[in-house]
Amino acid sequence: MSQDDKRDRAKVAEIHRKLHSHLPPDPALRVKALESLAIERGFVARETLDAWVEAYSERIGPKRGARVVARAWIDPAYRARLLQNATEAIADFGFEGNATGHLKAVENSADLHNLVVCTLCSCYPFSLLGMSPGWYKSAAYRARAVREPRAVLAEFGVDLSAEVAVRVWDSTAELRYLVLPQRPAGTEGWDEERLAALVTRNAMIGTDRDLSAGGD
Amino acid sequence: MSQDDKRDRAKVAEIHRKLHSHLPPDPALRVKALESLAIERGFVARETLDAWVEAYSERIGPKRGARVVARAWIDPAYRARLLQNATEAIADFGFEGNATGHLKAVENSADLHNLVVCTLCSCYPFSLLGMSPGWYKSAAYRARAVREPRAVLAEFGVDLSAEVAVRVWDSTAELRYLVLPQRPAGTEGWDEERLAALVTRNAMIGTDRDLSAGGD
Amino acid sequence: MDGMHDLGGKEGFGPIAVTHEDPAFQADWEGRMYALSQTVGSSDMSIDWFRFLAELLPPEAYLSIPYFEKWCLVALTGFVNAGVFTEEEVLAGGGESEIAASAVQSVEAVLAAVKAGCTDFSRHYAREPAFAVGDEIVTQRHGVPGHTRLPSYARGCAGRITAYHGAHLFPDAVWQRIEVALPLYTVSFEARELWGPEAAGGDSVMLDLWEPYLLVR
Amino acid sequence: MDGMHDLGGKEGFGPIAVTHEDPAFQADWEGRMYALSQTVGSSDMSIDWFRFLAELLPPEAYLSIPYFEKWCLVALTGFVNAGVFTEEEVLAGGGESEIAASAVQSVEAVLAAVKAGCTDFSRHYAREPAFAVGDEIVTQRHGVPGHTRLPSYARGCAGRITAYHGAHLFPDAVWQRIEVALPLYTVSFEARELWGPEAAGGDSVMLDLWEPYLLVR
Repeated sequence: MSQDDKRDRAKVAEIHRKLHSHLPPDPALRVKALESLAIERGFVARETLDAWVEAYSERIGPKRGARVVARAWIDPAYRARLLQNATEAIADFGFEGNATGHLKAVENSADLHNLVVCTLCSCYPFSLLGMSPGWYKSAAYRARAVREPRAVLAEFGVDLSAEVAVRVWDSTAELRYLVLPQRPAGTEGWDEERLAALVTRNAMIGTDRDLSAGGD
Repeated sequence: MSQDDKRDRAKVAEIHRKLHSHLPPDPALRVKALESLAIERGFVARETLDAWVEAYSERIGPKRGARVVARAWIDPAYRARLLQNATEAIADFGFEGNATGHLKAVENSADLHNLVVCTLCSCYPFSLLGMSPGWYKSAAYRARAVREPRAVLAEFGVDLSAEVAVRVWDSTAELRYLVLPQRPAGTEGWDEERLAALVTRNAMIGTDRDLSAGGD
Repeated sequence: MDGMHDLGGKEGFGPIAVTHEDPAFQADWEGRMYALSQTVGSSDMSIDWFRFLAELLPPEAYLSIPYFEKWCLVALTGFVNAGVFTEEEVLAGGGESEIAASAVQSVEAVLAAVKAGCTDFSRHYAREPAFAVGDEIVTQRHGVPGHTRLPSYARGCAGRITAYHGAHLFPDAVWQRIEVALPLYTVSFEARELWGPEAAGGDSVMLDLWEPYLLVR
Repeated sequence: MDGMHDLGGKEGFGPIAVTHEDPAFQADWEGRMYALSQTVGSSDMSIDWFRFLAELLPPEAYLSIPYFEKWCLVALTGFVNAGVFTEEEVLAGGGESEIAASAVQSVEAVLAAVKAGCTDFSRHYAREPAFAVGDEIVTQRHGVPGHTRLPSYARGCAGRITAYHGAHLFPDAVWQRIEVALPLYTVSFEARELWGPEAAGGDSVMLDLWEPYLLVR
């Protein structure tokens, strides 16, 4: 390991301990300190931060992924392209971006269920699905999804029979995963927009499975 | 694993979570709740608790272990018995008891240093050494002693040369370990009491090594 | 169980808060708790169930609360689980009225009780142990769901048996109230076998391991 | 590094706080922090150094503080370590005076920046990869002291290569500012190989692993 002092583990750990024990415990105040310093130094304008918050609150989110899934359901050629190179396929919509430079789509079937986690941090395809949910970032999900995926799925209301195999994708490199759920029955002839409304965020992570056409 | 409901992991974890989140955070108040309930039910008298605190504060402690070590330094037959069966040997002093039913003495030499830890809880030979120090029970000691014993020893001021091998005893079963340190130079002819005064608690755990006859 | 208690070899912890001499207890409540642990038990409790109860604490609590506070939660949860106290009684913090007075122990009586607490965990074993001193073994690769005493850092590792201690009560069974005794050995592991080439050659870790944790190498 | 971040397979965590729809940010400060992370960097920072900084948080903090608070501490410590801010400046909480105004991005400009953030981590690789799809491999048994991306639960385990992705930047080197790209594979592990007989037969875990993590089986 490098002995470069700028990459000294012990020194970094000591700064962490000092800041964590001396900063006010409220995370809002901690972030405020960072924001104040960054603005003071001219690293960023406050309005730019506002714009980023607005972009991820209003414009980028799971509705993007849902449109991709709906198109794959409707258009076999698009589905094939998505499964072949998802980064290129989502560029049709302009959805490529942060953390989707190496996107893979993995398809559920009657006897296979896919589930996505990142056990080492909380990697997530931001530009396609928006901000990740709290549970995705929780220690409980990260710890349990790889070891007892069926128990985790049951907590999400997904009860899998023993005939359905579970494939857990622990996305710890720079590849990111989009689960392509099965198209629900009773949606023959629906258009992309109507289908997209059925696709839940959790289905694209794999913690939801049987999407419903509704009306029951 | 047993399905016995009194041994249900999930149920126990839930009680833990409920009590931990609803009890007052101050540990003194938590212990007070237990003490009050125990006394109310007649499980124990308050004066008995006082007597236990007094026994471990005034009568049982590392001075016991120090006497054992001093005798082993003086009396080769005792040293042999201690290394053969330490539980029997400490019974000469009446020091056998809690957590010393299977005591082993392990001896340092010029080229070997012994260090004791319990990585899974914090097992310790109570009746011989008294209450364990805070650091012995810390996550840092438990995590690091087995992996980087030399770095841990250095923090205790013990700098070992590469010629001295370190043997770490991770006492996770019911065997407990007493480190028998080397007798310091310059103590020829000293009696047991005078030698015992040189033996530190940490030397009997292995976080101290070179005992000193003092005077320098 | 691969719980937070299994700390051996985990990295990222800071320096050790070194002390050389300490009072027996850092605070009054610590002394009270230790005294309670030695005097107030239920027939339901074994050392292994006590330890497993500690392992089942919420991981973030296990890592952040003081040692004797863990003992307190273990005792309270153990009593609630055994039906001795209710959750409501515990959360109410106990009543004011001292009802039953039990016999008072003197300090001398306590010293005698400490001595009498010299417990023998060995049991007669009718069969032959599977291994002998000097045997080369390898440890089991996988954990087990319940209480067990093979630390995860020593799983799937090659070692050598250096001592045999007869049969001792087997924690993996005892926590479930099954009294089984199995051969217990001391096993020596080279530090580099456990930690890789960063460890110092010649250093070793010794573990006391029960027969089911070991396989022929 | 065998740090607290390496959570896969650890037991004792409670039920998952299931949600189905959520606002992008649970609190204003989360949004501010995410926005800062995307706009305020130092030349010193890489994704791997960022992750390693998070891994170096005190373990009890890693386990107990919210996700974006970790990002905040990582940013602050990273800047202090790089000499951009001093500890004193950080602890003083920043001044009041807004000195330098930088250019303001509109929401449309942000959307363009998000798109431009589509980073390619692959690099040309002049050599042949050591493994091919279908190869049976076994992972390294030991961890390494620095930042690395082989989770501990998958160490010393047998798997099969299911995909090859060309050479990707190697995190074990990049955190040290050494830009090396090495072959990256997807490896399939049977759940029972990772967890033992308690796991469901037929289930599997897929991991994207760099060549140095793998050995011929």
